[in-house]
Amino acid sequence: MTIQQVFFLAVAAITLFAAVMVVSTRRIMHAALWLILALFGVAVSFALLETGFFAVVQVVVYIGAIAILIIFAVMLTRQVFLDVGPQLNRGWWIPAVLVAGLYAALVGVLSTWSGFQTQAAALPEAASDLSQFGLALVDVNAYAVPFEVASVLLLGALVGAIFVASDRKGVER
Amino acid sequence: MIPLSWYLIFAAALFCIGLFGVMARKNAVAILMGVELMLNAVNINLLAFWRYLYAPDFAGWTFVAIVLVAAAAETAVGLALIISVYRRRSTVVVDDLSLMKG
Amino acid sequence: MTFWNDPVNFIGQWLQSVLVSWGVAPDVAQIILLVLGAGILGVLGLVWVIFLIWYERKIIGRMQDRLGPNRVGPWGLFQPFADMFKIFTKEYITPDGADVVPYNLAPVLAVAGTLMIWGVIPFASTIFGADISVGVLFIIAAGAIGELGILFAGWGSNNKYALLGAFRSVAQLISYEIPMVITLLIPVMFSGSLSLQTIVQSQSLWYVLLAPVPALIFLITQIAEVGRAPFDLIEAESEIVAGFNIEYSGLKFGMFFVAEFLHAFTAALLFAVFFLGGWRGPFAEQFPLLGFVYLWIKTFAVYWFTVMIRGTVPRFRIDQMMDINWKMLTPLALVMVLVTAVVHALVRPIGSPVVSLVALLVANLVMLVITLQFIRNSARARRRPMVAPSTVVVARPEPQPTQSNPE
Amino acid sequence: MDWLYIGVFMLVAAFLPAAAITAAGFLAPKKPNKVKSSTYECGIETVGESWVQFKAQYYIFGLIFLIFDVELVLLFPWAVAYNKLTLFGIFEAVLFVLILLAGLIYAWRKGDLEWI
Repeated sequence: MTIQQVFFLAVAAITLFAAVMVVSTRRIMHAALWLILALFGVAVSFALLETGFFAVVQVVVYIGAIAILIIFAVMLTRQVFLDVGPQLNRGWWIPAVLVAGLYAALVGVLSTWSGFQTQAAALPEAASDLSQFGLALVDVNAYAVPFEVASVLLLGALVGAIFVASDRKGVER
Repeated sequence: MIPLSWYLIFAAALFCIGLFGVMARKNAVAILMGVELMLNAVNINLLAFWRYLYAPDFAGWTFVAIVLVAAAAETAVGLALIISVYRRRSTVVVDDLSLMKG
Repeated sequence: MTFWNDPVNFIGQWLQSVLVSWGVAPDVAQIILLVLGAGILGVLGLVWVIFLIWYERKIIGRMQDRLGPNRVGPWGLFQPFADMFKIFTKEYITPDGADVVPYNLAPVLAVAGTLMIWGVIPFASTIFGADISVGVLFIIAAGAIGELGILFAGWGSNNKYALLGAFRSVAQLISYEIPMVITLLIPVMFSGSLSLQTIVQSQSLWYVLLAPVPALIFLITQIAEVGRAPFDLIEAESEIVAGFNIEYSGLKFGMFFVAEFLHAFTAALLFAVFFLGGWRGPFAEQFPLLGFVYLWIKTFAVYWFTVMIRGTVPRFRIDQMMDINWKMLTPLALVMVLVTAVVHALVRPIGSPVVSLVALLVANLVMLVITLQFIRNSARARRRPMVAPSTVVVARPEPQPTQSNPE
Repeated sequence: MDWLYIGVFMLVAAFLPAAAITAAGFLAPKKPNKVKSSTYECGIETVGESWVQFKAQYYIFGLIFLIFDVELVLLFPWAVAYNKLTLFGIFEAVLFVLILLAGLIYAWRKGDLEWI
């Protein structure tokens, strides 16, 4: 085992443990804290994939914005704050079994795939060149449409979310 | 070096944990957290496939960027809905929110 | 390569040869040096804060017609050391019901979020931590870590004031992060890279000349990100007693202050790197140490300016602060990016740097005039309703003559 | 190698303050008592739980921030490629930013940018 492999295993273990804590811990605020750790682990695994851009973007968007927004929402919905009582549905073992089965099926199907054990080739120089990505994003023959659609989607999300969240005439508590 | 399989198994595990959270949690905010985990697992898969099979082509990156955009939109609208519902009904426990039960 | 040309790499190579001669594998020796370099840079960054505290107290003291620290050591230079030893022996008081892990993690994250930035700053042409290809985004990510520290502090303290302060701080920080990130697009556009070293190297003309208005916006947002006066609502003592760090004591409290001073200096450093040409100057390429001196001079000029602002401008109200950001800085920054992109692209085919400089300067000036006109108009519109009610006669109680004067 | 340095430096940046805090913990006295470790609230007994509810205003600012953040992340690759772009590519980004501005103006008109 190389150092890189050991490092990957450690990161994966921490991330998965944090993810398990996210779905199982009782206090919702602690779930948010564990979520941040899990997201950070994913960012590190992006860096291991030699996509530094997305490793940093993961921290900026997920930890810097989405996690903070989730924490805000947790604090805005106070009544579940101290989180007495079980946080899982009564029949929680049914999804657990289903998910375990799904996982086994996924890994089983994947392991029959011929490309399963592919080793990484050296990354071509062009692949880490952000300006190529930028050119592709505005190239009509490449990804110009997704680029513009993304902005429209975000505009829709912004308008919709503001409309929903700020109903001043709604029931104020 | 790390083979592709490790990333796929890791991502699959993360996806399944997220899915469990979505199915088993009572709290709507916690369900959204599960969705975030699932989206992250998808991103790991996309980037791993890109890295190992399609490296110089930027289709994988565009996919990841779009997933990020979708995640942002989903979180914003989802949490706004949760907050709005909480204001009216004072609960975020999903079981209590069935409109049909009245 | 002689010592004076490139001292850091000279020492590094010398150490590596020593380690290899001791029988350490070259790879391992390199990693040892890497850890050593990171450790030294981190320690220097934190020790530098001690000097910054003295410097700032001295300036603020002079501005308030005082002497500032002047007893301990020459010019009071050892005063921060005395303060440091004192704070090291203070008791930690953890409030009842605190959420221990976030509570203790918060000061660490606050400092780490600022110190991390030092890892990517090019101090000279050969003196830098790491020159990663996404340095600009890394700086934004480090800011996100700092915000997390504040949120943890507010949450972990089990205190209403702390939580309220944390919410306010985070609302302020994330708001001002938007124009900051937008203006960062402009150096990236000109230099065609996210790496800070490349941004510095491509500034044969300082970007502050090509984009004065975005530079100004960046400076304002940096002051706000640090949470200094006039944007110090983060710790508005008169409103929310001290903000998010109210329940901290001893060095945990001190760490928030270390983070603030370090961040103030780092903000000046970033401004110098992005808009004032970083380490560039005459002979800086040949003698990296000279480049380091240039960078430090530029940084201190900016830092002195921010301290001046801190000492002279009164605090904003929170609604004013939000208005400044969302109704002025953000739209202006977005429009500036558009104007700069279009103007620069239009004059680029001419191929003369003088023409693009003049065109961009004119564009900036026009935008500045338009913005000022907008502000004037909206201020006038806002003033009008304030005048009207004053014509209404309000019955005021007569001031009572005081019986006895306590003095 | 650069990323290794970044990783190490992040660990160092977290370790140094933690070490300082721990070291000061050994030097400092430890005499907690009931009054000292009670929540500081201007001398008045704490009323109710401290984790109070907040108004939705904070959430709306976080929301606008999130949307802008994601859009800007998409703009950074464009900015890197700026010097190689044709005028058409630049106008595409102009359209992108204008759509972004439309969202901001909507929030402004709706009065959600006012601090209340």
